[in-house]
Amino acid sequence: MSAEIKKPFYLRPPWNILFEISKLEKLTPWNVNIAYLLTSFLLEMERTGKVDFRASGVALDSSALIYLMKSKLLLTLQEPPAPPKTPQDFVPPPLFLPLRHEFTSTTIQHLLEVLDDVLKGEKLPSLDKIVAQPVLPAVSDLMPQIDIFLMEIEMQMEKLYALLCEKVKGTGIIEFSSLIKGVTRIEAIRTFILLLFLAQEGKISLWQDEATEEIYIAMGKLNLAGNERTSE
Amino acid sequence: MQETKEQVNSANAEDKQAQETEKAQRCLRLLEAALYVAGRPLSLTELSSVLNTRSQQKTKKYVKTLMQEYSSRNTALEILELKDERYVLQLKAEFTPLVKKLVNKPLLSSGPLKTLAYIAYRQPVTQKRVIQVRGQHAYGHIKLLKDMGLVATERSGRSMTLRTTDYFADYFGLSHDTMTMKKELKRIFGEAAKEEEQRRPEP
Amino acid sequence: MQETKEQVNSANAEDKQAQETEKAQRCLRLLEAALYVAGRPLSLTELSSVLNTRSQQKTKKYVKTLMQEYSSRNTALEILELKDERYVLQLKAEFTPLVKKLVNKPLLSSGPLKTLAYIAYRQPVTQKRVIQVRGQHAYGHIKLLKDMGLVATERSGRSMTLRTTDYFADYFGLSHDTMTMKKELKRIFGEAAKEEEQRRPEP
Repeated sequence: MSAEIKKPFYLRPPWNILFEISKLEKLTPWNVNIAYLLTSFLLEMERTGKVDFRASGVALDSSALIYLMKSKLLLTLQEPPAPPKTPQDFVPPPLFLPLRHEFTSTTIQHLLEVLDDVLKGEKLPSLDKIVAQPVLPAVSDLMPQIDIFLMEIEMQMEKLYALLCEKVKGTGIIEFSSLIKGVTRIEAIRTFILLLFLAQEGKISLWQDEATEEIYIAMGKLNLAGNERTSE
Repeated sequence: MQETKEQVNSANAEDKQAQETEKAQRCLRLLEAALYVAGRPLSLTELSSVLNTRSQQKTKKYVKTLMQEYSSRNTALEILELKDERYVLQLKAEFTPLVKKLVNKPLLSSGPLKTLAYIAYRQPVTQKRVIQVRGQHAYGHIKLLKDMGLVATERSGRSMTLRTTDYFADYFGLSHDTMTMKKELKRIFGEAAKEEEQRRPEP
Repeated sequence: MQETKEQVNSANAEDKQAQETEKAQRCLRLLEAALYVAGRPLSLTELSSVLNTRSQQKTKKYVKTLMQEYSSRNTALEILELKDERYVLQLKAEFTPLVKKLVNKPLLSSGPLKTLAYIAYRQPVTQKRVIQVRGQHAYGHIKLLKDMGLVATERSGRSMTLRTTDYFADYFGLSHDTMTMKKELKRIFGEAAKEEEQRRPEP
């Protein structure tokens, strides 16, 4: 609908990294701060008010790919590089803005005007808002060289699964902390990633105690309907 | 000897009194600062926390003194006591129409305002429902509304429930009681909505 | 007869003076109300429009009186004169840390405020340099600061240069002239900055 062919904001740095496959393939994954990219991407989209599900999809897909690249490096036991040294310069203490009391112009009338809009939206699914934008690469282009990696993961998963079967014995449950006792940090991360893959295939179940932050691993699928297990 | 002692005592007493006065002045200024920047009614608990005291009695004494200070002075501002021992610094009503034109900053931009309106109208409402109706961006709106103290969340079982705060009610001049507030909102919203309903039947 | 006339005259004069005083008081209160609701610096033109007068000289006289009234009184608030004859009512800086928690408009958090301090201190400074020193998050900070009108970018060749705006200078009551402002900032940042400068001469 919109006739403007203006380059969308996400093709500008720093977000363009998520939308240019050639760049994505060349980069060192450790140099990408995905959390920052995605948060700022969403904020920017929110600010401009132009919601583009396709762009979000590609961003998400690229992020997943970068995570995968990071996981892959971890699984091959590559230590992440030390954080880059920031150049030395004096950064003064934060400048706190002087506090002023400000009246705002929003009245209850404004609130009611927009409420009218919202309640209309409550009834109508807002699917008609999606407008195709031809500026993005197709998602499937991003996914080539992954197969060998996945095969490697399969093998690692099998090993870990066998180890788990041996360790859980009668109880059927083991704590993550005891599973990784004595191993290096990188090995622990690697184990955790493999657990996620196993859980995704339904071979094990994971849940975390919010208070202690301990992660529990149970063999097989968890029957949540009865709630028996979660009450532990 | 006695004289000297008396002199010392008197000097001490003077010192002490000067210190007391200074402390009292500091408390008054702190309360004034708090009421000014908050721009909304503050409870005795909030005011006490600014004075770093647990004695609400003491806070009340100071805030009453401040109220008198303001009312005895020639000023465009006033401090009022509201229900439930809450206090507010505000512009005297007579001046509002004369300076209203200088106010041009909205409380919220239209997106977050819509989310706020929806929460107010449907409260208590689950966060999930708000996101469904308002879209993913509403996560950001909810955070902003919480940061601004307009909306509060409660965890009920696995879901999060949202409702508006007393600050919200104060800002828009609505009742603090949810049921009454919703009735007020519906009444004000009233005719326009009814007409709309009649024109466009529910699908 | 003569006596009566004198009495009348005197009564008239008193009346007139009382009227004058009342009018002056009214103007002072109007200016106070305007500065309070605006929460931003107001120009003499804006203030004059509130007083419904075309004489900026008169407005200036009143606003100066109001300033004196505030500075001679024991209060947490102050009225400052900024460049270009603009005036603002604000909380005295010493109270900021003590009541900040009561403010409902989300203030900039300390990350962006540090980035702002860095830009102000080193301006004009390239965006690249700011990112190097403050890290990747500074992209977001810069965006926020630009949105708020505190910082402006200029393209110089292939790189982006950042500097603070006049609005920034006003907000902090600093000079609009970059060199003078940097000196003022150094004073605000105090000893830490001074030591730093001695260790590391400007390139």
